Amino acid sequence: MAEPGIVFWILAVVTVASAVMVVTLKNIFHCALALILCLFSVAGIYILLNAEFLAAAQVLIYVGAVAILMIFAIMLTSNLASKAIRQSNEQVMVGTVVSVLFCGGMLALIYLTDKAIVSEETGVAFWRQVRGTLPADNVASLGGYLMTKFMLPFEVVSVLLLAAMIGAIVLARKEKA
Amino acid sequence: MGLIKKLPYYSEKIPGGAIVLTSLEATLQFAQAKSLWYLLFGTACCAIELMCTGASRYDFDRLGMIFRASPRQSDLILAAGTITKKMAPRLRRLYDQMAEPRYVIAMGGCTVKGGPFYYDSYAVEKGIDHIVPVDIYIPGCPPRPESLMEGCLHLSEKIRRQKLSDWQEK
Amino acid sequence: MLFYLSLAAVLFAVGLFGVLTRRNTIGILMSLELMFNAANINFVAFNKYVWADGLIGQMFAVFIVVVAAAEAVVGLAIVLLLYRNWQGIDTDHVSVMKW
Amino acid sequence: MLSIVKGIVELVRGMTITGKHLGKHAVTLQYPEEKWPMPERSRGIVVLLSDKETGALNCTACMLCMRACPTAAITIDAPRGEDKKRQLKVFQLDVGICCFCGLCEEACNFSAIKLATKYEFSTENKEDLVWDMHKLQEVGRDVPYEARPKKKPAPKPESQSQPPQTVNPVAAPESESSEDEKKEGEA
Amino acid sequence: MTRDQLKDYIGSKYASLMTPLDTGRFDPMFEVKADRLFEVSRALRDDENLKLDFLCNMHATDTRENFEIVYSIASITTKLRLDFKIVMPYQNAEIDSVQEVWPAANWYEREMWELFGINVKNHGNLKRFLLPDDWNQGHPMRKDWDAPDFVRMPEIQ
Amino acid sequence: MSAVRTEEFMVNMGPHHPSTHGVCRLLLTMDGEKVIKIEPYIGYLHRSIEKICENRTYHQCIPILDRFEYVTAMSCNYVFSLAAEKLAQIEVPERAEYLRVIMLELNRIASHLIFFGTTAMDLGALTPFLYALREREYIMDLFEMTCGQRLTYNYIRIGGVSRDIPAEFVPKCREAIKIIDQKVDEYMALLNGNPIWQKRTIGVGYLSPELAVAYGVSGPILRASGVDFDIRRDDPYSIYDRFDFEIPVRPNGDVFDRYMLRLDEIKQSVRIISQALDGLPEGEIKAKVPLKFKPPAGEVYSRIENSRGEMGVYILSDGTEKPVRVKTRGGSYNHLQVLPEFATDILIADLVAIFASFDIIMPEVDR
Amino acid sequence: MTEYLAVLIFIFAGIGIVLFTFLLSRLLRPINPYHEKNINYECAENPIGTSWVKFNNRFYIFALIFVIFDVEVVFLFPWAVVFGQLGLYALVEMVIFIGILFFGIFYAWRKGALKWV
Amino acid sequence: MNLIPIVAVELQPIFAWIYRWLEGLGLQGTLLTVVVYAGLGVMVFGVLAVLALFLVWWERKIAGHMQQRFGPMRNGWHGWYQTMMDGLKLLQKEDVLVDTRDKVVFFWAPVICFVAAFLAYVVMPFGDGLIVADLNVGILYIMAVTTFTVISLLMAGWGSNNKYALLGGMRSAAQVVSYEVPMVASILTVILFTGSLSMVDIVESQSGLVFNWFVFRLPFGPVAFMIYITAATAEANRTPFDIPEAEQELVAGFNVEYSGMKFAMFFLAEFVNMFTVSAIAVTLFFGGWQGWEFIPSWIWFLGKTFMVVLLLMLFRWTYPRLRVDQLMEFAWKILIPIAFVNLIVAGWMKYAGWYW
Ligand code: SF4
Ligand code: SF4
Ligand code: SF4
Repeated sequence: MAEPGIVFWILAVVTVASAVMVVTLKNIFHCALALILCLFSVAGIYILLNAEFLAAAQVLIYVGAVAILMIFAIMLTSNLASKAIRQSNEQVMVGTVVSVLFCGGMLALIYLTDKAIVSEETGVAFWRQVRGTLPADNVASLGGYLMTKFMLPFEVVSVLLLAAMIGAIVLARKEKA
Repeated sequence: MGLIKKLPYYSEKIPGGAIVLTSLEATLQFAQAKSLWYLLFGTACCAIELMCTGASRYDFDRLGMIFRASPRQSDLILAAGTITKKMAPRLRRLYDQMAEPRYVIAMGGCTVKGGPFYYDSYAVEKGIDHIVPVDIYIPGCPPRPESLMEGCLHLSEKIRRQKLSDWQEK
Repeated sequence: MLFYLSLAAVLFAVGLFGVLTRRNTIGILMSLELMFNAANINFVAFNKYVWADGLIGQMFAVFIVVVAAAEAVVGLAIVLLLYRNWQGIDTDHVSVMKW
Repeated sequence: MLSIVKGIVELVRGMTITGKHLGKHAVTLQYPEEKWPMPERSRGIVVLLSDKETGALNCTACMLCMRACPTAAITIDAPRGEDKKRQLKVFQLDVGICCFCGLCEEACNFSAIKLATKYEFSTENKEDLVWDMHKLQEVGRDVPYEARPKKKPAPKPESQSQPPQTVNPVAAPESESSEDEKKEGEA
Repeated sequence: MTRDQLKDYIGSKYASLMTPLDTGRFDPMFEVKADRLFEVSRALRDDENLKLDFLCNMHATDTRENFEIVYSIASITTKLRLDFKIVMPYQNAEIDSVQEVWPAANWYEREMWELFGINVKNHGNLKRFLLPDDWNQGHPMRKDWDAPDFVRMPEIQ
Repeated sequence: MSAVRTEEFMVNMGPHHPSTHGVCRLLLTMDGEKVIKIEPYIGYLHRSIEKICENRTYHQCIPILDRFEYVTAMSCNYVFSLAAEKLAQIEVPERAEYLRVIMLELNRIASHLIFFGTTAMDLGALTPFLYALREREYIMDLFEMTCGQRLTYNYIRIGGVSRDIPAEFVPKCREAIKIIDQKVDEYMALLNGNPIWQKRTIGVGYLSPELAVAYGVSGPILRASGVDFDIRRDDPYSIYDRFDFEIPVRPNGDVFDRYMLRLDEIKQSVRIISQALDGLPEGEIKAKVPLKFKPPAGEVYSRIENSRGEMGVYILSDGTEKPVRVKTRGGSYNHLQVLPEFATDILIADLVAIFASFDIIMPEVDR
Repeated sequence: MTEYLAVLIFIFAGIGIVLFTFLLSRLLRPINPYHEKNINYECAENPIGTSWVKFNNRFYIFALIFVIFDVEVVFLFPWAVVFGQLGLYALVEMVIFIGILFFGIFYAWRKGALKWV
Repeated sequence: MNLIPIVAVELQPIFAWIYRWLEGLGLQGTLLTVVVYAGLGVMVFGVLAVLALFLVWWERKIAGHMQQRFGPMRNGWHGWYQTMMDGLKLLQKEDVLVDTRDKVVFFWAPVICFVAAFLAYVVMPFGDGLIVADLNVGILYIMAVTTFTVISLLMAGWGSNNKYALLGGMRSAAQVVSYEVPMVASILTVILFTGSLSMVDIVESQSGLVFNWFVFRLPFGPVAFMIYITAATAEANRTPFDIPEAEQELVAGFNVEYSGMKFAMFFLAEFVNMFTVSAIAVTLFFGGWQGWEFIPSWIWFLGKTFMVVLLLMLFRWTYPRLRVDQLMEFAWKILIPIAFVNLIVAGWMKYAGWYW
């Protein structure tokens, strides 16, 4: 497996940097924009991972829909203009510790696993063996999956979406005042 | 950083710089002169003539003039109509808010000198040159659409005549 | 592959940090989205580098995106509800959500 | 459904109307090259008329126009000379104040002031819009005019409440020679 | 009702409230006492035969001796029209608001207050609106008003 | 969602705003897209015309009053002349009356055309605006031919009109009104059936007749609310009683009715003009009015039906050359007053439509 | 994958070009800011308050529904692509899918959520 | 990797030469790709700039003639360089920066707006082989990247700290959330028949005579096209859906505070977007660059696109503007149901084989 190219590094840096911005910036509108950037570069990463359709869907759904919705919601927040507003709560320390620990743990886990679990036959890590080849046409094969193997989840998703929609409408509906 | 301000200085140092400078100057001013987007600022009777000038028979667009509603994007205030003392600060504000280079045409007697309201009026500003620097005065009450167009062409010429530093300082 | 996984881990951690520290409900939701994305990266990376025989991983990712979107919809509807009841959407208002 | 179809039909109809105009020729005249003909009554700029032969001003400094002007745009200074006749010294018109109402033209009994069919007088200086006698004369040099008919419309006779004035207009057309101006030294 | 009939009608019915004037040139003109204004307005509007429900115009005049406030009213249904005026002293001029009768009076009264300095009782919204916000030169429509930058038309001898 | 009340914010609409037709300032209190309060601020065009008129002779007042309502300057000329004639009891010659009616109606058409154009433009349709102005030019030509100016005519004078019409006026006028009559049909075809136009106008901005009368709303707006009142018929002036024309009345009082009513009025005006052209007598065009016109002491309020409702002038004369007081009354003054009544959770786009349908013109308000 | 490189490069190229024009204009334009110029434009009046207020967004509910539909649309793409190969089966499946979601929209309609309030 | 096929047949020799020249410079591999794409990017920008300038001019001419006037006349023949002058002038206009703006957001909004418009041209098939990169998710990609436009408008509205701008930005977002769904639904009817998202595939499946264009070939093709063009008008913010910059309501909407070059970018992006949606319409419904062979394919493409643009212009200069709530209701209550019914019907027809 080739080393990830420069493109990966660009995307990774952008992703992480914007993610950090999402969680730290004071102005929540900026956070939303950073989130958009982050999700966009994640979409780039998907492309590197041969998931073009997923990338496009990611941009379409997140940037085109969820982010707009978030911005709409942000408009409801108070005092956006004032810089002094505290956007984080008292748990900054706890949060930092927890997430740093978590991050370290995960990274350690990944690298340790890489070292530890070595397949007998090839002598490389288990997950360094690629089984099969990715289908050439990303979209079509996803469609195939959806219509056959994943038919049930597919229909369930529609019910889920319906539930979400109805739930949202019920929640957001005009109150009987 | 406003390189253009220093251009005359630099151009002296380079051989042939003067030619480059003049042709650059000419091009830029030509562009300015040919594309005057005016701010829709009509207050009174003259505004109706302004509308007529924009309309089919006279057609401002022919001269490359289109109206913008926002002062940020316009180059020219066509002050059409009476400017009262109450309106004067607003005119000034609009002028201030325009991006430079910016020009002002005073259309009609009212903006030139108060027009028919020069005497006996307690409310009319007697000439908008007290408020904003005016480039062209067009007499008339209201000026005919042709006069207005003539004024605009006059302004075009004036722009083309000026030196770089003129509009940089303005 | 490792890089992708590490990236996902970092992203997840950042999201976790956000969830823990954000005062604003929308901020929490945004951080959640980050975490979802981290998970997605994992799925897709595994799909490519470990089990490339088919697109099961990507399929999962697609479903996760969908669920995340549904979550965002409901979450933001709740935000609206919160707003209506408290005229603000900071978690401070929502004492029940404090732990 | 029907309403949608109807709506679409209406939308298309609107578009055909505007679309049809695309083919029509423009009503525009291209100003600096072509000009709309001005009706001869058109009230453009105010000018002073001068005699066609001698080139002298027709004005007799009777100040009627000044009195009639609703905006006091006209300033006339015509001190009486030693022979009790008014000598036109200053005839100044503030174009920035004038409202182009035409009252001065109507008031003048001597075909001396007129609103000509000229309109291109934009300037860069406000001061240029205060026109003195010479400028007014210059601009009015080629303005065609008819000398006042001997019988004038009704309101004139009352104008100065002075009987001799009704006689004057008769004299006006004859005031071709510059000296004749002196005759009109009234009021 | 013709104009003369209207004059007679009002003369007979509201003789105590309104005195006919002969300065009015066309439509009947009456004078009303300032303290009866509200009463008169209401009566004129509610009178079955008059129904003067439309306030055409209302303004103050400075005649140098006193203020005259003229109400021009008309009726949509009976098509009648008449004017009445109130004469009041120059100092401390004050009238009732007739907004309750004719809501249209609102701005007319405001204008009167602003340009003439006539106080309007019960108006509720006497705010500057025609003159510049920072105007401090008094009431310009008064005849004796003057200001430094006020240029009078030159008198021509 | 209406339970969600968010922060209200104030937006200045005007004095420099494309749809306030000049210099009206509306201070809007908005909640999201909705307007919940409208406060008109006026005076940006207050030119003290009344004060100026007090220092002018009667004849000189007319050019000044041209600027009182420049879109229908003929009406201003006329209403003042009418008042002065009433004061001095001057008989106006027959021909002059006919010419006046022709001019007034032409001017009414011109004004309604501007209304049509600006309304269409405010609702987003740009081309009708230019079409309307194109047709208006025919009328401007007629005016310029007759009195020399396109906008500030100074044509109708005390006792008559200033000049007789030129010879080619009558045929040209006939041609113009014919064209306009056709074009009005075209406008209707262009907009009336258009579903977008209907959506934007029908049912928007209902003004009840009671409210309208109470606020002194007059003219087309009043008639669009179903009140059948027109000064031309109900308080006749000039020679309107000689012509056969209808007063269009519409019942719904919404933007669409106000718009349609004006188009109908154009058609009626065309009728009046063609009758007037047919009956145009020969004769004098001006009664004998001295240059030093001194009406006897007295006072008069004259009113006419302008394209924007009742236009009135009150003159108080003390017998001298100059009036003691000239008070002008324009329809828009009252129309603008009634505007805050509309702030019942309308959208800003509706506000623009309502404002446009009122055809408010600021000099009439500010003077 | 290299085609996708084009996207990345276009992003940078686009940003680069825009920044370049900004730079060019910066060289050519006058710079003269002062306080009055930098006041927000609000029809020549002083703006009243900031515009960063709690903005009552009546589009909110539309946006909520839109997210759902956007997701649905994303599912429709693969479906449309493979439709030719799968035939009726896929059609029925999709009709059910769309039908279920349309139930949602009709619900919203009925509840008046699609009405502007 | 082979970059040569990406260029037009007509221009192939030139490109091959440049390619070889670059190779001769010692560029290879990824670097070569980068350089080539960057070059293409600049080229596309040039084309777009010219197109936008032309479109602005054309719009002004069309509007003018529609209103029985001329439009620009005085700069060159029928004012052909008028818009260039406008551009040059905007270049030297001062950039007014409002004090209370949100600095970052204010600056990046025009950039993103333009880049979003620009990105769509990665997959735009200008002609036979005249495409930068034929992505396999082609049309979906366009849908995805153009969503950034609305983000940028929101940013502009927010960043200006101006109420009109904010309202404008909000409105544009609202518009997009409503019109994206019907737009995609109508696009899907085409996808059903091509079985591919790639733009080139879509065009190529319409080869042949005029009747192979999807607008005729599809069952209810005109309906799909009508839905598309309605939604596209909304996406491109043109009348009757131009509420984000509704002049008479919001002065200039989201770009009210922008001046100089930043405004120019919005302006440019607006026209580029208009061209984009028209080009997509042509690609999807009118056979893209297909046409008789003796005319170069890109001329076909441009010609057809200009026809669609003309349609949009006719819309703009004829219709009044919808109110914002009506706009939403129209989308949700009329357009979306019709679009989906159309889609299902199209699916049925495809299955039943009722098409040619
Ligand atoms: S100059 Fe004359 S026409 Fe123009 S605004 Fe003043 S008064 Fe009206
Ligand atoms: S009225 Fe005629 S003659 Fe008398 S001063 Fe005036 S211009 Fe001269
Ligand atoms: S045209 Fe009228 S305003 Fe002008 S100078 Fe003559 S009388 Fe005076």
